[in-house]
Amino acid sequence: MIDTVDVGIKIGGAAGQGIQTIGAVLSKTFQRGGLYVFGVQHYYSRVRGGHNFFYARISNKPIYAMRERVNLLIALDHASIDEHLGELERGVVVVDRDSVKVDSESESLFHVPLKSIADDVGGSQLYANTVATGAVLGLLCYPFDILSDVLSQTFKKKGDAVVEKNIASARAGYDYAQKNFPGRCPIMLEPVEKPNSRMLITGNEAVGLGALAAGLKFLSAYPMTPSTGVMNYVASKADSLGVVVEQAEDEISAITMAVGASFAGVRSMTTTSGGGFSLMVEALGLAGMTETPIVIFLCQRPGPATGLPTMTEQGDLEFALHAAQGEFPRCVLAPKTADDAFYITSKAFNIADKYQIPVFILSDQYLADSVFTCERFDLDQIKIERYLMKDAELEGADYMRYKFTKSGISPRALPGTAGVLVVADSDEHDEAGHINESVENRVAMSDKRMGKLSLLRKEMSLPAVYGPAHAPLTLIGWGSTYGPLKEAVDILKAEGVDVNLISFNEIYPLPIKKINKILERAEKTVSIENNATGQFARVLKAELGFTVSHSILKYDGRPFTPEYIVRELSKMVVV
Amino acid sequence: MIDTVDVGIKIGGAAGQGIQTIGAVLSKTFQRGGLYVFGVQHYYSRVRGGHNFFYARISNKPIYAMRERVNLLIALDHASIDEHLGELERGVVVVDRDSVKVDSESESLFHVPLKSIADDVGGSQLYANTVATGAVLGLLCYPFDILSDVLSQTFKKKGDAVVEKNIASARAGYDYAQKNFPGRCPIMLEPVEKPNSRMLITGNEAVGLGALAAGLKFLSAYPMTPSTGVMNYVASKADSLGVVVEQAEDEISAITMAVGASFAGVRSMTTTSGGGFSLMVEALGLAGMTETPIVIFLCQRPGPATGLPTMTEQGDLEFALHAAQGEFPRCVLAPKTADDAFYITSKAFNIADKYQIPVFILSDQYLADSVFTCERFDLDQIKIERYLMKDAELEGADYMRYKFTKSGISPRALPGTAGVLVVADSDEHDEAGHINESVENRVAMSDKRMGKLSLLRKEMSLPAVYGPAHAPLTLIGWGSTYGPLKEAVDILKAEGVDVNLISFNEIYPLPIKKINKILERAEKTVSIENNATGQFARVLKAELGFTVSHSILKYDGRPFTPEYIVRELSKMVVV
Amino acid sequence: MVSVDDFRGGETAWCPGCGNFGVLMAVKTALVKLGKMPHEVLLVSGIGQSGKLPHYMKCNTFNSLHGRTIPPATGAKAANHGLTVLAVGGDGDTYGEGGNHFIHGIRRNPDITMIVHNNQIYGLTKGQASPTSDLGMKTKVQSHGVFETPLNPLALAISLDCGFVSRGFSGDINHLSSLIAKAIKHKGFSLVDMLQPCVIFNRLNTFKWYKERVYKLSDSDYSPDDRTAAFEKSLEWGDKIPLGVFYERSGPSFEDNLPALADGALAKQINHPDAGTLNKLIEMFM
Amino acid sequence: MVSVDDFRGGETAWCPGCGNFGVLMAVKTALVKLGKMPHEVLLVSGIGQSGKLPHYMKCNTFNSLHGRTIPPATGAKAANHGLTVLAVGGDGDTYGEGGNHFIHGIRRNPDITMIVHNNQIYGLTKGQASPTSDLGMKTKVQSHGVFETPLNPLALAISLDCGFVSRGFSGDINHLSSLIAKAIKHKGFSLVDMLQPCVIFNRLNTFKWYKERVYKLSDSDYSPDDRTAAFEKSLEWGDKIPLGVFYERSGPSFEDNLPALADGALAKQINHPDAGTLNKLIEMFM
Ligand SMILES: Cc1ncc(C[n+]2csc(CCOP(=O)(O)OP(=O)(O)O)c2C)c(N)n1
Ligand SMILES: Cc1ncc(C[n+]2csc(CCOP(=O)(O)OP(=O)(O)O)c2C)c(N)n1
Ligand code: SF4
Ligand code: SF4
Ligand SMILES: [Mg+2]
Ligand SMILES: [Mg+2]
Repeated sequence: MIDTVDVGIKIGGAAGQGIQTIGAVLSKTFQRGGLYVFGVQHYYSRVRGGHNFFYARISNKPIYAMRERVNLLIALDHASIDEHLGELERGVVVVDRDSVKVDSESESLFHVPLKSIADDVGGSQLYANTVATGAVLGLLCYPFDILSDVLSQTFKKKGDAVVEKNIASARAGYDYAQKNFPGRCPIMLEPVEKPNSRMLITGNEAVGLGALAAGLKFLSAYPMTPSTGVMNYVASKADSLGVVVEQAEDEISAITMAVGASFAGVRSMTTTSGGGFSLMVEALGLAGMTETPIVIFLCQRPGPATGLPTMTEQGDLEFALHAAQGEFPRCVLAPKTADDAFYITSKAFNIADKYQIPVFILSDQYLADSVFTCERFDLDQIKIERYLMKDAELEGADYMRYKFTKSGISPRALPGTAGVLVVADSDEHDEAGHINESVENRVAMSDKRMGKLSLLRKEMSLPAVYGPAHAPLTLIGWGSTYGPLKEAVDILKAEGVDVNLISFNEIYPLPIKKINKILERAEKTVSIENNATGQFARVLKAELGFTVSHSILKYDGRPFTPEYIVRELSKMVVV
Repeated sequence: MIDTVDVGIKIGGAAGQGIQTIGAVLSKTFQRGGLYVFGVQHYYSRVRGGHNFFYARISNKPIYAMRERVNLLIALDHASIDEHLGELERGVVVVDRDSVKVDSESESLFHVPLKSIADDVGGSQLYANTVATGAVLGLLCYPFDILSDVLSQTFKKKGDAVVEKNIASARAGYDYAQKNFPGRCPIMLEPVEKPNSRMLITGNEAVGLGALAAGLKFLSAYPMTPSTGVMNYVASKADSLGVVVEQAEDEISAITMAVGASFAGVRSMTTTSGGGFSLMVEALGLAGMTETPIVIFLCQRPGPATGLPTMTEQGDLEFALHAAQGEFPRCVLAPKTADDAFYITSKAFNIADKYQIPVFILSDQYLADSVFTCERFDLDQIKIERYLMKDAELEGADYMRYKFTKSGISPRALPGTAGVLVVADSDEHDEAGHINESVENRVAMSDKRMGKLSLLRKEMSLPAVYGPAHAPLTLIGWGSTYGPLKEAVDILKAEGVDVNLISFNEIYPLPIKKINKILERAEKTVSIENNATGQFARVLKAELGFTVSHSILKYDGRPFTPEYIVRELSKMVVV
Repeated sequence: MVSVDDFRGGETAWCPGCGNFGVLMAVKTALVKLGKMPHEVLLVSGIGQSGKLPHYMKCNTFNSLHGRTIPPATGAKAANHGLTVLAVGGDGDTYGEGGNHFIHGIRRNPDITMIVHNNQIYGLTKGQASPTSDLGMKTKVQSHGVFETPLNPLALAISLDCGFVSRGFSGDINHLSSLIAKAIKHKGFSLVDMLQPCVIFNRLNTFKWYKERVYKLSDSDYSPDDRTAAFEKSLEWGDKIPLGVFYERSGPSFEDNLPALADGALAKQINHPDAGTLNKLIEMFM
Repeated sequence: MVSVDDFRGGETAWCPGCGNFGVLMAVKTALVKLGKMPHEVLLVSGIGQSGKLPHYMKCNTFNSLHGRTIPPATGAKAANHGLTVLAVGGDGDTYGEGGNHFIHGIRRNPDITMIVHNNQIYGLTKGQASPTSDLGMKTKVQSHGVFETPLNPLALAISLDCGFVSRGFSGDINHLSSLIAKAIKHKGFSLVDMLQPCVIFNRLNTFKWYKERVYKLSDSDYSPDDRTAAFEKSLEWGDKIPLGVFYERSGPSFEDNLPALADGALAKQINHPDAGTLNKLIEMFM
C-alpha cells in the first residue's frame, strides 16, 4: 500500500499580484506528475488590491474538496500572515520579508527574497511569482523538469525570452529553497510514475466544454460574476466549432436572442447569475409558453441584490423553480463536480430539445471557479438528439406547431427549412399557434404542457447514495456540496460513524416515488445546504412530503469544508 | 321573514357596445335601492368587437359571488344568444331583433326595438344602451326614479341635454317593456325601504382607495391588464390628495422609481401583473437588501407569458414567494373581497414601513374587475404608522441605517430631512451601510434581515373559519375565491352537508403553530385554487408540513362559481 | 407568383377604421413586390395592437413578449440568415418597453426590418401616453397632459447611425409598402416608423391630422446620405411631417461579422461538432 | 464652510492610477464649489467601478443595482426635491444595462445630474466591451474585435433634446469639476459623460490617448444653443475630442410638472391624508 499524500497549499496576496498564475502553474505541475489536485479561489470584486487567495490541495488519491489545514503558505501580502498563519499545520510559510514586513518570528516562516531573486535572474520583479512557484516545488522536492515544461507551455505565446526568464527564475527559487531551508524537504510530494489521462478543469470550463460537445451554436449573455467564465471559455473556442457568441446589451436581450435562435433551429444557451436571471424571468415564461428549448446557466452567488458578488451560495433554487408568471414545465439540474457539469450540460440540451422546455444548469461560484481533477471526458457518452421533424416527414404536411399528442410533445419543425410555416405564440394558442382563449383549448393546452413534466419526471436520474445503503445517519445534499459532503462521510467513516450520503444533481422534476423509496430507508437525516433557509429541504417537503430531521445551513458566502460539516454534525449530537 | 330575492342579469355584446355602461348604471340603480349587487366582467384583449359580457347578481341579502343561472339576458349581439341562452332559468332575453338576427322562437325572447326607440326618442342609436337599461328595469317593475337619478349623475358632466335624452330613452325602454311584455313583471325586484351606507366598488378601486387612505404619495407603474385600474383610479384622485402618479418607461423603472421615492421618505407603490412583475424581480431583491419599504400590487392573470391577458388565475403565488436571488423577508397578502382589499392595502403599507420590507398585494383579474357591495369603509380602522425616527432622536446621533437591534429592525431616518446621512447599499453591508464581506458581518446581517420575518410571522392574522369550527369536510381557499367558496358552503349547508371553510388572506409568512392548530381539527380537506398545480396547497405542505387530502383546480381562465365547486365536490364523492 | 392572398391570415380583431389595416396591407404588398414566399419570411412581433399582426398574416411568426421583438428577431436571423426577418412593434412596445433593444439593435445591425406601428398611444391597454405622444395630450393617467419630451424615433436612430431610417403613413399604402420593400432590401437594421392612427384613443393625431401634415421627401430636394442633414430633417414635426427615407448608409451587418456563418445558415449546419476538435479542446486541460 | 474633506468616505479599492480617482475628486470639488453640505446631497449609483463611489464619499447614498441609477434617483427627487441628487454610473451601467432609463430619464427631465464614468470598457467584470468601446477593440468575448457601432452618448442625448449635454475628462479635474457644478446648477436632467481611463483593461483609450486628443470647446467659437450644430459637434471623435458643454436648453423639470409638489417636498408633508377628502372619495361609490 502506498502512503496517502495530502498537502494543502495556499497562496495569498492582493488582486493583481498574480495569485491565479502561481496557482494554475502549481496545479498543472502536480497534475502532470500524476497527482490529484483540487483548487479553490477566493477573491473580491476588485481588480487590484485587497486580499485574495488560491488554495490547492494535492494528493495521490482522488480528492473532491479543500481542507482547512494548510501545509504550505505563500504569503505575498501581510494579510496572508494575519489571516492564514493560524491555518498552518506543521507547515512552512514562504514569504519575502523584504517586501512583506512580518513581526512574528515563528519557525515556520521561511524567507525567500522573491523580488531580489526575480530582479537578479529575470531582470524584473515581475518574475517574483515564478520564483515563488519554484521555491514551493523546491521545498516539496518535486522534480523541476515538470515545472519547466509547464512554464514553457504557459508562456509559449509570449516568446522564447519570456519562457527562458521564467524557467530561470523558477530554477533560482527552487535552488534557493533547497539550499536554504533548514533540513531539506519539509514536505514531500512525489510524482506518481504511471502516466494518466486526467484533466484539470474548472466547473465553468466544464460547462462550456459540455455545451460545445452538445452542439451549442448560439450563446448570448451579459457578463456577470461568477458565470462569465462560461461565456469566456466558449468565446475562446467559438471559431474552432462555428459558434456564435454575442454579448447582449442586457440580460433580457441575452435570453430573448437565445430564444429566437433556438426557435430558428440551433442549440442556444445563456449564462448569468441571480441578478441577471431576475431580468430573464419573463422570457423564461416565453420559452415555456412557446415551447422553445433553451438552456440557462445560472451560476449562484450570495444575494439578495448585489450581495457578495464573488462568493458562493445555493440561494437561488426556489427562485429558479418558481420564476415567471403562470405554470409551465421546466427542468433544473445542479452539477456536483466539474465532470458532472460536463455530462449534465450535454444532457440539459437533450432534455430541452426533447421536451421543448427551458432547462437550468444551476451552479455556484464554488463549483464555477474551483479546479477539479477529472478522468478524461468521454465523448462517446455524449449523444446529441435534436428531436426535430425530418424534411421528408413534413412534405405536404399541414404542419401545426402545437399539435396535441399523447405525450404532450408536438413534433417540431423549423421556420424556413422545409417549406412549412412555424407559428409560435406567447398568448394561449391553439394547435396552429394562433391565439385561442376558449375554456376547452386553455385546459387542453395547459394539460399538454404540464403533461410533459410527468413524462420528464420518469426520466430523471436518481440521486447517488454514497456509503452503505442503510445507515442510522443520512446526509442529504445537492449540487456542488457533493465534494465536501463525500469527504465528510469519509472522515466520519474513519472515525467509525455509520453514515451515508444522498446527493442530488437532478433536482427538478423529482421522480417522486423512487426517491421516496430511497428516503424511506433513512433514519436521521441532515440536510446540508449553502443557504440560510434550507431551500432544498423545503422542496423535498413540498414535492415529496418528506421532512428532514436536521439541517446544517451555511450562508456566509464561503463554501463548506469537510471539517466544518463534521464539526457541525458533532455539535448537533446526531453523530 | 322577507323572501330572498336573487336575480342574475347578463349583458352580452361586442367590445365597444357599451356593456360596461349598462352594467354600471344597472348596478348603481339596484344598489341605490338598498339591494346587494355583485358584478363580474368578462372581456377580451380587444377594443372593438368580440364577445364580452357583464354579469350582475342582485339580491336583498349579502352576496359574494356570481351564480351560473341567468334570469335576464340582454343580448346585444348574436353570440349572447349562442353562448348564454342555455344559462337562462325561467327568464327573459331582451333583444333587438331588428339588429340581432335570431332564428330561435324561444318564448323567453322579448324583442325590444332598442335602436329605433333610441332614434325616435334620443335622436341617435347611441342611446340604444339606455333604452335597454330602461327595458330591464321595466321588466323588473323597478321604480324608474332611481334610474333617472343615476342617469343624471352619470351623465352630468356631459351636460343637461345628454342627461335628458338618456332619461327619455330609458323611460321609453321602461314603458315599452311594461306595455309589451306578455304578463307584466316576469321578475320582481323591489327596492328595500331603509336607506343604507353601502358602497359599490371594484377590487381595483378598493386597492387604490386603500392606498390613498394609507397615505400613498408616489405611484409609478407601467400599464398592464388587469392591474391598470388601480393606477387609473389613483391618477384620477391624485390631485385631491397630493399624490404623484408616474407612468414609467418599463416595469424596471416603475419599481426602482418607487424604491427611490420610498428611500427618500414617502409611501410608494407599484402596480403590475405577472409579466410586468417578472421585470421587477431584481428590484424586489433591492428593496429586500436595502430594507426599503415598498408595496407591490400584483394582479394575476393566466400565464405563462402573455397567456390570457384579460382573464383570471391564481398562478403567481409561488412566484411572488420566491422571486429574486438570495433570501430576504417579504410579506404576501391576498385580499378576498373589495372591502378586504381596502383594509388589507392599508395594512400592507404599515407592514412595509414597520419591517422595512417589500409587501405584495396579490390580487387577480376576477377580484380586480368585479363589483362588490360593501359596508361603507371605516376610516377609523386605518392607522398610519410610519415607524420613522423623529428629528429630535437624531440630533447629534451617529446614525447608522442598518444598526443591529434585537428585533432586526433598524431605526429609519430619511435622507436630507434631519441632517444625518443615510447610506443604503445593495451589496452586503455593515451597520453603516458600507460594503462588508466578512463572514461575521454576513451572518449577522442575514440573521438580522431574516429575523424580521419571525417577528412579522407572529403578527399575521389567522385565516377566517366560516361555518362550524369542526366539520367532517373542510374547504381551504385563499384570496379572491372566498366569495364562491362561502356561497358553496351555504349551498351545501342548505343541502344538509356539514362543511366549513378556511379562507386565507394573509398568506406569508404564516403563523405556523397557530394555523396548524386550526388545521389539526380538520378531517377531509379540499384545497380549491384557480391554478393548475395547487400552489397554495404546496405552500401549506412546504411551510407547515400539512397535506390537503383533495383539491379542485380550475385553470381555464374563468373564476369559480359556487355551483361549480359544489359539482366538483360531489364528483369527488367527498360530499 | 405569390399574391397578397398568399399572406392572408386569420380574422382581424382591430377596431373598424384602425390604421393597422393599412399597415397589414402594406406589409403584405411589400413582400409580394419582393417575390418572397410565406415560408421564407419570419415575422417577430411584440405585444400590443401591432402584436396581433402575426395572427392576421400567413408566414412564419413568433409572437414574443411586449417590447421583445428585436432580440429574438436578431437571434433567429443569426440562426438562419436565409430568412427574411421582419420585426413589428408598437410605439410603446419598441420605444418604451423595448427601448434598450432598439438602441442596441441598431448598433448590432442585424439584417432585419423593424416596422413600428406608431399611433402615439398605448392602444391595447386603452389609451395611456406612449413615448411618442405629443406634449399636452391628456389621458386617464396623464391627467394634466403629457409633459415628457416626445421621443423622436428618427432622430434617435440617426444619432445611433442606423443604416436605414424612414417614416411612412398607414394612410398611404403604396408609399408605405415601397418603403417597407426598400427597408427589407437594405442590408442591416432598417427602421420604418409608421404614422398609424388609432381611431379610438388618439383623438389628437387622427387620420385627418396626419393627412393635412404629411409630405414626401423628394429625391430632387433631399438626399438621405448626410447624417447631420438627416438629423435636422428628422426634427421637422408639427405643421409639416416628412415621409420617406431620411437616412441611409451601407456597412457590414451583424451576420457579416459572424465568422460562424461562413459555412451557411447555422440551423442548416450539421448538429454534431467535430470530434477531432473536441478532443483537442479536451487535451488542452491535460 | 464645507471642504473637500467633509465629503471624504472610506478607503478606495480602485486600481492605482485609475481615472476614477480624478472623478471622485472632481465630484467633491464641484459640491464644495456649490457650497453643498453632505446631508443635502444624495448620490445614487449603479454597480461597476463607478458604483463604488458611494463608499468613498460622505453624503446620503443609495447604491442601487447595475443599470438602475436614473429611476431611483428620479423617485427620490420627486419624494424630496430639496435634495441635490446625483446619479453616477459606468458606461455599461448607464448606456448598456440602463439604456432605457437613460432615454426616458432625459424625456422625463428630473432635476438630477447623471455623471457617467465612461472608460469605454466593462471594468469591474474584467474587460468586456461596453457600448462605447471603439470599433475593433479586442477582448476575451469580442475576440474578433468590437463590430457594433459605438454608442455616442452625446449625440443620443441631443437627439432626445436633453437639456444639458456635456463631456469632461477625468485627467482635467478643474475643468471636470466646473462642468459638474454647471450640470448640478442646470435645472433638469443634465449629462456629464466623462472620459475615464481604465488603466487595466482598456489598453486602447489610455490617459495618453485621451490627453493627445481632447480640447475644450471655447465660448468664442462654440455656442451650445443650436441642437443641430450640437449634434454635428457631438459626432467629432478620433483625432480630436471636444470637451465642454455641447448643448444646453432650459425648460420645466419633472418636478415642475408635478402639482403635488406645490406644498413642499412630499417627504416633509404630513403623513395623514385629509379625512374630508377621503370621505368624499368614499361617497363617490355610494
Ligand atoms: C411586460 C409587459 N408589460 C405590460 C404589458 C401590457 N401591454 C400590452 S400592450 C401594451 C402597450 C401597447 O402600446 P403600443 O406598444 O404602443 O401598441 P399599440 O397597442 O398602441 O399598437 C402594454 C403596456 C405587457 N403585455 N407586458
Ligand atoms: C443585472 C446585472 N448584470 C450584470 C452584473 C455584473 N456587472 C457588474 S458591473 C458590470 C459592468 C461594469 O461596466 P461599467 O458599467 O462600464 O462600469 P465600470 O466597472 O467600467 O466602471 C457588470 C456587467 C450585475 N451586477 N447585475
Ligand atoms: S384601439 Fe386604436 S390601435 Fe387598437 S385596434 Fe383600435 S383603433 Fe387600432
Ligand atoms: S479595472 Fe479599470 S476602471 Fe476598474 S478600478 Fe481598475 S483601472 Fe479603474
Ligand atoms: Mg401604440
Ligand atoms: Mg465602464
